[in-house]
Amino acid sequence: MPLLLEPSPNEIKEKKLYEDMGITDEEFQKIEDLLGRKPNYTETGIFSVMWSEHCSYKKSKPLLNKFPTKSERVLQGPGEGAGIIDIGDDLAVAFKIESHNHPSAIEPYQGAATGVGGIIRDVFSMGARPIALLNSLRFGELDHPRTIYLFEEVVAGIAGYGNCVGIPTVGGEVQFDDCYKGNPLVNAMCVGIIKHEDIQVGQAKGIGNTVMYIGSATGRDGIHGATFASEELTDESAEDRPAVQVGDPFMEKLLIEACLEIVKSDALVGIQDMGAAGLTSSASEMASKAGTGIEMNLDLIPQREEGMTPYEMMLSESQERMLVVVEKGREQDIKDIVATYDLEAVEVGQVIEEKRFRLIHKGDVVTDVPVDALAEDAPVYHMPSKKPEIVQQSKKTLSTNDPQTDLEQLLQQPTIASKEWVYQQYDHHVQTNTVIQPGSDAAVLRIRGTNKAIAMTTDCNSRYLHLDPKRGGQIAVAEAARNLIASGAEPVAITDCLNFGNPDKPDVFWMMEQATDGMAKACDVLQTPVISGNVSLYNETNGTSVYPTPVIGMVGMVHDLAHITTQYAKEVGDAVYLIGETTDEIGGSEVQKLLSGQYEGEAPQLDLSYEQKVQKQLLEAIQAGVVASAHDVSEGGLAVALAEKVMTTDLGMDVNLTGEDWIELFSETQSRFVVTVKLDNIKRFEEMVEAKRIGSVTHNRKLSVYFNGNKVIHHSVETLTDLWKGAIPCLLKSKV
Amino acid sequence: MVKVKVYVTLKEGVLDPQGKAVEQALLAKDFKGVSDMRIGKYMEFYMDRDDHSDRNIQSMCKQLLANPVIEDYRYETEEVVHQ
Amino acid sequence: MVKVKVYVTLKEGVLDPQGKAVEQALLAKDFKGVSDMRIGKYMEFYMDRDDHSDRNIQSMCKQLLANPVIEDYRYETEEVVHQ
Amino acid sequence: MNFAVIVFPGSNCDTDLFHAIKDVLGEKVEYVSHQEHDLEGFDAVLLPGGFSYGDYLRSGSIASFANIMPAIKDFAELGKPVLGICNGFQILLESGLLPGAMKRNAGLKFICESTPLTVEHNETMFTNEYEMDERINLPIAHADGNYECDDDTLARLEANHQIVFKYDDNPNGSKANIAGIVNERGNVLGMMPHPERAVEALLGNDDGLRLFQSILVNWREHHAVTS
Ligand SMILES: Nc1ncnc2c1ncn2[C@@H]1O[C@H](COP(=O)(O)OP(=O)(O)O)[C@@H](O)[C@H]1O
Ligand SMILES: [Mg+2]
Repeated sequence: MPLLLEPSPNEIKEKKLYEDMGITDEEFQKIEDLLGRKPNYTETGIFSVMWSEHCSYKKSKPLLNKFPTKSERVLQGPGEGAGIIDIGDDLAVAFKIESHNHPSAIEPYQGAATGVGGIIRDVFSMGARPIALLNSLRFGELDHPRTIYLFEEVVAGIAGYGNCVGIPTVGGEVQFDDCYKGNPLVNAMCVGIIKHEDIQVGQAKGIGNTVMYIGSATGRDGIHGATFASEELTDESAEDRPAVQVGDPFMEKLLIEACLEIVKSDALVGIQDMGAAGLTSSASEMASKAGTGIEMNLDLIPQREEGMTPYEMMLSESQERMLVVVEKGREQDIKDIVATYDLEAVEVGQVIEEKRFRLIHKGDVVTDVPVDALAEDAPVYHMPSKKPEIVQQSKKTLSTNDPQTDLEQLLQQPTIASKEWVYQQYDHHVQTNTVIQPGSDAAVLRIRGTNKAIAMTTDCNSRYLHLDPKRGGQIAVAEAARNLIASGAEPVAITDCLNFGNPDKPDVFWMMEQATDGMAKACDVLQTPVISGNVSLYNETNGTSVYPTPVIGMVGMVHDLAHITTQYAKEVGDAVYLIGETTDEIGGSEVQKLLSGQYEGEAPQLDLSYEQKVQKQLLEAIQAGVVASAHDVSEGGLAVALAEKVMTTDLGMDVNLTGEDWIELFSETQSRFVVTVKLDNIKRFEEMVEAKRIGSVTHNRKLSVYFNGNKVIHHSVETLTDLWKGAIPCLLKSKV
Repeated sequence: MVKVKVYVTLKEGVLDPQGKAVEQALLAKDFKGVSDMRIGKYMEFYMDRDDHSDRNIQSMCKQLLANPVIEDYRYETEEVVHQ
Repeated sequence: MVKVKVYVTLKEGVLDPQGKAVEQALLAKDFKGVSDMRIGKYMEFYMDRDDHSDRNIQSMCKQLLANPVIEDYRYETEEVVHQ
Repeated sequence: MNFAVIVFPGSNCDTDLFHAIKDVLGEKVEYVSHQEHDLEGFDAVLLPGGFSYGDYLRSGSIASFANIMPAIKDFAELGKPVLGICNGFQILLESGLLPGAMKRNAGLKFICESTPLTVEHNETMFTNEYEMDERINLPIAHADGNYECDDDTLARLEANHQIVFKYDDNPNGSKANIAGIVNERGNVLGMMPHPERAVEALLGNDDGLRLFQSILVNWREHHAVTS
């Protein structure tokens, strides 16, 4: 009877055992006050997970409140499994991003795989069919065997899970910087489609209704902390007890199909996935939102291992589990539906009137706490913030007289190099909606039965945030929007994943404040409200935090399939235009890193109203059909953007520029695009868009750039393509 | 020559979706009474007499053949006269 | 209870891409003298005493656990007192 | 013409096939669960791609046990068209409807890309709309597409013209560059590339459409339907 070995309420308090679960003295006092008694072991565990940052957002909430969350299109803002936007035709799109950084650092394959599994459940628990996955990844430099292992396994894990469940992985980004060496970032985003009438919310309404459990049995997966308890379990060495969750994508696929059928049944009242803090959070949140209570009999919970304690069951993070609330008397309807998918739905409890969260185990009440204490009454902190004293680095003036070689080298930087090695491992065609597959600025998926499409992207250049978190936050949003615009889409809304260090450090919290300020401002101006998101803090190794990395996942509407545009040059003779002025902005740029090995100086400027203006002009021109191809200028500057327009095509490009060659080519000035325009459309294009004509598309498969008549860059497109495509496989092969 | 046989199994308590699915398939096919199926890896290879040592094999297992975070391993060796 | 252990290996003559890759990775990591790496499967499960018979296990192996076109199998059984 | 798309637990290209037949080819199509026992009324049977039973153990192995499989065997014996794509091909191999077996890709990784193929044989009921030796592109998306068979089997496949599609630059290590084979009678085709993903110009490729049209043309010839 392991229960007997659990510490008593008195011991928990006196020995401060709660501290090991991450509960502070004040928080413990607050729990005692809310309960009017000392919590027992299971209850303490339940509070510890519900009041963790992960579930309660206790330290980030004040920052999240700054984000705009509404627009005419927003049907569901933050707070549910996923946010939802209206796309017309009685259809809507649900999406959300989530991190799985720490699990991936320990066990990269399963960590990444279960991250994908979790975000998919968030989306289909809204009733939406998942139609696309994206991801955003950060690793250390590929010069270390462990980093290479992490990178390869994370990609394999994402592929292994997403491919198996049959959801195409259509986009993402990967960047490499030393700050992520010990703490990689693995953020996964899922997009789903839903008819308005099928939208579900996770609520436990209707006193007497039945709570049912569907999916994998509960094991001791992912139970963390609370080491002392394990010490007292004598049967086996506790360290050997696995904490790592293993994903079962096959089970997930069955769950997707079963749940999407259940949501069409009027027997269903509410549905929620068991994510972090599994049974605890799903059950208590469903009750809290409905203003009801829940009582569950833990003996009925499907269990994979013998002798599990209530504590273990309630804190287990076993994957592929769903909790549903079903109208009393209609349980069989649900059982019948799931049985056709070889699944079982098990009755485990009911909705009660008293707003309490009550758990029974072997005849004893092992938990009895007010539901609101777990969710609504969770503490909220306003953390101290302080601007870090940045040692003002003198901005070294870099320059080179060999832009030709610089371009070659830039294309081989893993952050810029082709990510084909990554996305070739992802099934990006399944479901046959992918109009633009990975490789261009944004992925585009057609919406069946309409003449529309949606575009999606993930973006964040954390080097700019490292230099200036506020401006960097703005740029992250603006860049995501640029990628959609260049693909012919109107940006509509975002989801975000705030990856930061330890918020208890005032300088880290200051960066969080600044970054979210910047993001909020950009979202306002660009009219892309935040409809869902996730916060991942404590991303640090040995006290050093990763760069502030608020990843933006943005979705846009393509109003007519004819608007879909890619970045690739299309036809010989087309004119090449540059939108936006280039200025000397080397701070945080790839070329700076290439030449000096670090990032320093000032992040690029961003004028949001100018940004909005150029985006609007370009989108209107694309919609008017006068743009043949469009690509935003980002990492590596104009030179890299030009190369990206011709690599993998049979074309070349002649470009004439003026000014200082090195700056013009490699500066990372914001709000710029390179577009190509058919000669017939030049006049209309120039009327619609402020842009400078800089060259033309050629058939000679050469990229040639002239400054005042001097040829500064002259490369065979084939060579460039080989360098760019070969860089990552080559780094991986070297295995150091 | 030494023939090395390595057995890699999932740690106890780690979910084995594969084992579960195969067990269910067997039960569905009327192979009765099957339970607790766990699927692991079995590897065989040869080593030169001079290069092989327990330390060596163990470090191969830890570094490459098994994933110590979720898997256990054991091995056997056997002297052979290999072609 | 009977504990059954099944070993599935690729037939001789069938190229084993996984074995080759792991062997190369070992060599690249300076584990010298490794050769002829072959990777197969190792399965463990329990059967009720009454349901288990050699015929039964062989037919499980032939029908599902191994693919006779490219794989061989062998198995061992062992009486156990299971929990 | 009436097509059946078999749905196994874990199939995930079933809806893509359904869409290709119904919306693009414009013929009748129904999903048939793996739990069913008969295929009465169907003129062609399609086994979709995906990960039946998670591809656990071996790709297609557990599905080859399914209740519907005897009915598929009977259907094939009647000489009617059976097409297995990707995981469907793997299931046909595992169930013995086609010779050989699949191993892990030579590079060990899942590969998703468009790949050039040559139509080796255009007198089958699946390829009559292609030219002999025509080069086409079709998407592949698999981790276990490395076709393996013994030399006798290969000699037989070649002698009987059973190799229908070959890869131009073998992406997965398949023996003899094999991408798709038919049975001796020519009415069961298994192929790793996905023709159903290449039926619409909007998605960048419609080289796969003629495969389905071939089935239809063949059926019409034998049923003298005037449309
Ligand atoms: N992890 C990934 N998963 C899927 N696709 C990716 C991934 N990383 C990059 N890609 C794809 O590669 C292309 C280039 O990515 P990136 O350089 O980040 O583009 P951009 O600078 O336009 O945002 C995009 O189409 C992107 O979707
Ligand atoms: Mg871009």
